[in-house]
Amino acid sequence: MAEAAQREITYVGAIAEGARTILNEQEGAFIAGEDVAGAGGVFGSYRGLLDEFGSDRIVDTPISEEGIVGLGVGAAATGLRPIIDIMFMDFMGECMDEIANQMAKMRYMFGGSAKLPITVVTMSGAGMNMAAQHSQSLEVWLCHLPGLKVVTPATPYDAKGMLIAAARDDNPVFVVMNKLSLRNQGPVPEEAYEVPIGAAEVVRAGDDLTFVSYSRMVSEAVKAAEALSADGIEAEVIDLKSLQPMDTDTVIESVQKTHRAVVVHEAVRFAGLGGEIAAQIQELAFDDLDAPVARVGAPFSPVPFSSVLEQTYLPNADKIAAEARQLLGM
Amino acid sequence: MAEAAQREITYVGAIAEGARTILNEQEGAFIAGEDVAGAGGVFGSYRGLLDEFGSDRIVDTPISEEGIVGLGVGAAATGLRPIIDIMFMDFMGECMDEIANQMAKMRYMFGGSAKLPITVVTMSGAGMNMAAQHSQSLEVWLCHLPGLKVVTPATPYDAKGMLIAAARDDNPVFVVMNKLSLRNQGPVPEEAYEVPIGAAEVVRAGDDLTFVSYSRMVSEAVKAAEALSADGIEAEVIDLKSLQPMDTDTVIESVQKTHRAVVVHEAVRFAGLGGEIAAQIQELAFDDLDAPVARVGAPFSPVPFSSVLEQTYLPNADKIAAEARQLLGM
Amino acid sequence: MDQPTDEVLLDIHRRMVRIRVFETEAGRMAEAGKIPGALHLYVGEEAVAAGVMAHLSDDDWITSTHRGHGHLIAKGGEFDRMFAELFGRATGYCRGKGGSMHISNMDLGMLGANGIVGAGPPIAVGAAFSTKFRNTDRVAVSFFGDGASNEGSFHEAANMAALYKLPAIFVCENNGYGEYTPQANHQAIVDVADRASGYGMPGVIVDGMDAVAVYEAAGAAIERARSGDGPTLLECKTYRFFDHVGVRGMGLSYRTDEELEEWQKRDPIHMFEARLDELGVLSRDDAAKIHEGVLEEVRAGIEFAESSPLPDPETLLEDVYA
Amino acid sequence: MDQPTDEVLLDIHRRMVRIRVFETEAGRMAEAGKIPGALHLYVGEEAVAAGVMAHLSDDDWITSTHRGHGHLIAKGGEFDRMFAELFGRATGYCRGKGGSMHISNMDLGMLGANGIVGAGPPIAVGAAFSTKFRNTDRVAVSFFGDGASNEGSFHEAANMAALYKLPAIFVCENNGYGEYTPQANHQAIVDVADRASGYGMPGVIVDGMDAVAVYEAAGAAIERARSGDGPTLLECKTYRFFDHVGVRGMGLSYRTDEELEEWQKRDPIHMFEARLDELGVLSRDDAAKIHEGVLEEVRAGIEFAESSPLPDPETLLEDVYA
Ligand SMILES: Cc1ncc(C[n+]2csc(CCOP(=O)(O)OP(=O)(O)O)c2C)c(N)n1
Ligand SMILES: Cc1ncc(C[n+]2csc(CCOP(=O)(O)OP(=O)(O)O)c2C)c(N)n1
Ligand SMILES: [Mg+2]
Ligand SMILES: [Mg+2]
Repeated sequence: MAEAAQREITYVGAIAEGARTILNEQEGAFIAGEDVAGAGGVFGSYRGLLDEFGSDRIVDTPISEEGIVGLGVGAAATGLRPIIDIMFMDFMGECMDEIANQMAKMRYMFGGSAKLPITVVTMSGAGMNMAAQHSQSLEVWLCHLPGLKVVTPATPYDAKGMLIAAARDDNPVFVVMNKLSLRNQGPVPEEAYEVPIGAAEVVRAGDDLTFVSYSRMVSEAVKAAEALSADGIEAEVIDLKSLQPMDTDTVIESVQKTHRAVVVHEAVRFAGLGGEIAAQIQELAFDDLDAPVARVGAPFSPVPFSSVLEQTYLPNADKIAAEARQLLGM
Repeated sequence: MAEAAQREITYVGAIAEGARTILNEQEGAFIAGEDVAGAGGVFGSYRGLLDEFGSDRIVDTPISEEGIVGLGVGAAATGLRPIIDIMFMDFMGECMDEIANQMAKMRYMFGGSAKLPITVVTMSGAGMNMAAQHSQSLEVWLCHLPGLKVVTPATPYDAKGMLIAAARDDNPVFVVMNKLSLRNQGPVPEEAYEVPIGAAEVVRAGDDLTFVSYSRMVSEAVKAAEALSADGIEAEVIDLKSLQPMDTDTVIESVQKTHRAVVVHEAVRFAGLGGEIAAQIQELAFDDLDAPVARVGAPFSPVPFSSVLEQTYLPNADKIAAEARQLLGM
Repeated sequence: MDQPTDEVLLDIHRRMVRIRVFETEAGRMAEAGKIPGALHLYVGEEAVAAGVMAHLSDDDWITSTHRGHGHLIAKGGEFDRMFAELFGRATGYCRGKGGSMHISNMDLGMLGANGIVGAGPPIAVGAAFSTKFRNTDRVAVSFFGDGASNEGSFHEAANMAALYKLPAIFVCENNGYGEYTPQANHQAIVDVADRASGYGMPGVIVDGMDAVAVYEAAGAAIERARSGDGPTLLECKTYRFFDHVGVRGMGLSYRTDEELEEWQKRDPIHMFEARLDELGVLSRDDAAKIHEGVLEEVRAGIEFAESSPLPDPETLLEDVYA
Repeated sequence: MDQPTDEVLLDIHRRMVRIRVFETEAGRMAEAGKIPGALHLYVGEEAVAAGVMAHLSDDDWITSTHRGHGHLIAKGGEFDRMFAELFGRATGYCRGKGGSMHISNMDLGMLGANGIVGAGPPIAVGAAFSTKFRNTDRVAVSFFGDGASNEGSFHEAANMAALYKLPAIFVCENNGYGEYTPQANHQAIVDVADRASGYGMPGVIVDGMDAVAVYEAAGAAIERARSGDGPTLLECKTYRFFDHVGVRGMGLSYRTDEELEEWQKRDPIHMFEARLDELGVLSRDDAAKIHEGVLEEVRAGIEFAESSPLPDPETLLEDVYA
């Protein structure tokens, strides 16, 4: 694997590879969504798959998000393994009923008799001047819904490995990709592998404070850590990877060592998942904390269009480092 | 007012009175929703209003939640003051796009040129054997959306006063009522009054710890406080009333006095608003805290049907008191 | 489509009676405070479920509505486990977690009652996609109301089913009301079937009080679906004899007693029994015996439910994930 | 409906040319990297916006789509503030917060481009409700695509408009594609207008490349709405000459160059100018002068935008609440 891992591909290419792996492996697997077939996905996530697997398995749909998710729910409950593409996470507004009231709850409402091996792939995040309706990070809506799992790959490696893990899981799993990461390159093995759902990873070791993050903000946290390193501060950076279930143990272990934590996400700070993470940290490591758990997230406004505003809006390495400095009393 | 305040009416009656007040006061106000007119609302919230105001202003709609909310958005943007009824909060799944991407964002996306004086009335909460799709408390979805305000009346007095405040507000305001509170009686003045949006209230004073709650759980927290009082523990109970904007000052002031806090809501604990509240408390009052901020909320499952399960699921005074005792090392 | 055989007629009759007696007794139990929550009864609409389900096997799928007991019974649901579910017992089809609004049985191909109006059609499209994907000749039938036909989810599902030529049948149970709102106050059309052409599928209107008419029209639609010719919208004009929730039939303020009485004259079971008697397929006496036999079964079901254990609180967190 | 007067013809022409030139230059600016984000251009479909908007005043409302510049221009939008918005400047209609997908002007009765496919129709229904509530004779027109006609929101809006007899007009701009998916792959019908009868409203099909045809059909629908007879679904068959996003017209993989060329032969502006020339209303030369004049205006608009200040970062949190 060492050698294969040398190969670098893009995040978007990794999605396609993960999807291909699953389609080869599971005969009940199919992909459905708007423009996933003929166009290969508007981001290119499924390029080439139509030719390879045919239109029975790579299915263009009408612009009918509720219908698409419902199709996934019905197909999964009756034995298939759908991969449903919801182009932009923002469009969940059109299908939250099928997500929240059907997909997430069917198994429970039926007393365990239904199984819903459904994977939903969607794109989150701002930074591309797509404005308020194409830039959101709404993962907290999903994380609050018992019955769903939610993962947020930050790297090409994870994009492939988590998509595979999600599609092999017998539960509904949302794989929330990040659109600004699409062209990022990274090492991705050619073979099939899983990045386990529910396991966080320490992506940078440090003793002075802990950044807890996920999705694209992991790389900003790493950048912030590097900036702080110049000042002699070593931040540990944790990529949660999986938001539901969440690997709290890895976070607590780190905080017990560093005694300080900054939770970082791109989503709006207020009522974002950062609240849950911060609350858990202080619940479980109260006596270890030398300072309150800090949070970095987007301010309380919709995502603006103009670059100058959007960049002001977006969390980034500078803001993370500034928050860390403040926490350290620097 | 002292005398008027003696009059007791039900929570559901208070909703109707608030609505009547607004309809009399604002000529652009109307109520639209499923069965709000002929039936007076399935909970009776609008009983009598059709006769009083006619079918131009009390409007039965088809079962089309997205259409209904869209109607409200369009009517508000063009100068009316709609009161939109979404029968059960769970049905927001059907209209989250018009809520999240239109109502919440239109003003911002338009650079401030649109004004959206729209009020949405909806019912939350479990306890009536309505099972997984008619019992949810999904307020965190709304609180995470810049552009919306969210209030949660716990008493008949607040139901009327907050509905009036919401309908007079020039922004979209969600008035999240609680269905198990509908028959509760309480003092309600006959005249028009506002319960201000954004102000919490200390509903019980105490020095030993603070319960921060909202909606129906306020009364459970008060019951828990009374039980603790027997053991010599005096809990302060705060009714947040308004979740967005949130009156953090009142909370922090209390915690600075009591040094301990338990956040209580009926919503699923994980990724619920309690995380935000707990995170804020420790951010702003870290040095005042003698113990971690605790949280009581529903466990991570859909709401079950059977009473024995539903009662196990629901937070209540006993569970709140138990959490408090644990926090106090009792 | 041939005329139904005697066997089929008796089968349809039995399904209708099973629904009628179950629902009537369930209503009683609710009024006695033994069934908590919201109970939406199917009395008056039996011909629809029975006429459609007579064509289906356990391998065909259906999605249902908040008014779902009738569909489950017609699909083969057993009284004991159904009552147990309504009573919130551990032995219920959903282990007491679903109740009336989510009653379901996957083994019978019944993808659940549904508390969300309009949520079923997209799921049925998924089930139909599934059977087509696997090249079986199974179909998926989605039941939904006149009120539900105004939900966008119905529209999206109908369009997708027609587009993919899926073996789906959309059965609109038009009982003239969505809760307390008459059809004229929720849509400007009289026939929901008029929506079919907008999706590119046939729309068929049938007397939903006439079980044979339903049987024949459903048979044609199902046949069409099985042979790969795509979906049909089948509108059954029917009426509910009870209230939207619970039992009370007369004296409701949103409809007149006269209206109810008119429809009751066309009680689907009475009409069907008169016909069976006339045809010499089933005498009045034998019909009465069937009712009695079913009533006994229903009572046994209630007894089973009442003597069944409540769910163990420990099971609360089970079944959230596979 | 009378034939349009010469004045009206010239007005329609002007609106079309304004759209064409604005969009062409906006496309250039995007290719030059001066307009960030997603730009959905309206070139090819000008006759629809122009033919409809010629009937409307600032007091009538419209809702638009992601492909919204044409609607705003036809409704009276000014180039300078429009370009400023596309460039993300503080002087833009939305202060740089909305961009192409949310461009709007309340004073002109333009309730915004919309990044969410299908979100507009329910909002237009609300605007129509509003004008009816106040007893004005104003109307609300909702533009949406063939792709959008499959969203449930369209269905719900259409049903409500017909139910309440609202002064709403649903204008389907059927350009044969939703993004890269041809109509045949997203619905089983050929004419979106076939959906109208399912709501109880007239469905009218018109050649969306023929501005006069659009003008006349829209006039009838608007007249009907203004006189209280309720909504109409007006389907305009049209084509976009550029790509779904951005400019590139030829060499796209999801459609053939031949198809584009066929449609380009029916360029709505060319056809219209030929007709105006024939009618003696506007000579080729005068038409060319109009193009030149508009181009100058467009250039001035771009200059205005380029020399306008970027938004002050401090304005980020403004406009969230009133
Ligand atoms: C999305 C949604 N909206 C509203 C409701 C409340 N509700 C329950 S049943 C019902 C009426 C349904 O009418 P119809 O579809 O005609 O079915 P019927 O009850 O007549 O069988 C309504 C509005 C719901 N359960 N779900
Ligand atoms: C709810 C939603 N789903 C999907 C998209 C992505 N999207 C943007 S434009 C478009 C195609 C729209 O097609 P149509 O309605 O025919 O309009 P056209 O682009 O042809 O003018 C799609 C799918 C979106 N913006 N919103
Ligand atoms: Mg009905
Ligand atoms: Mg199109």
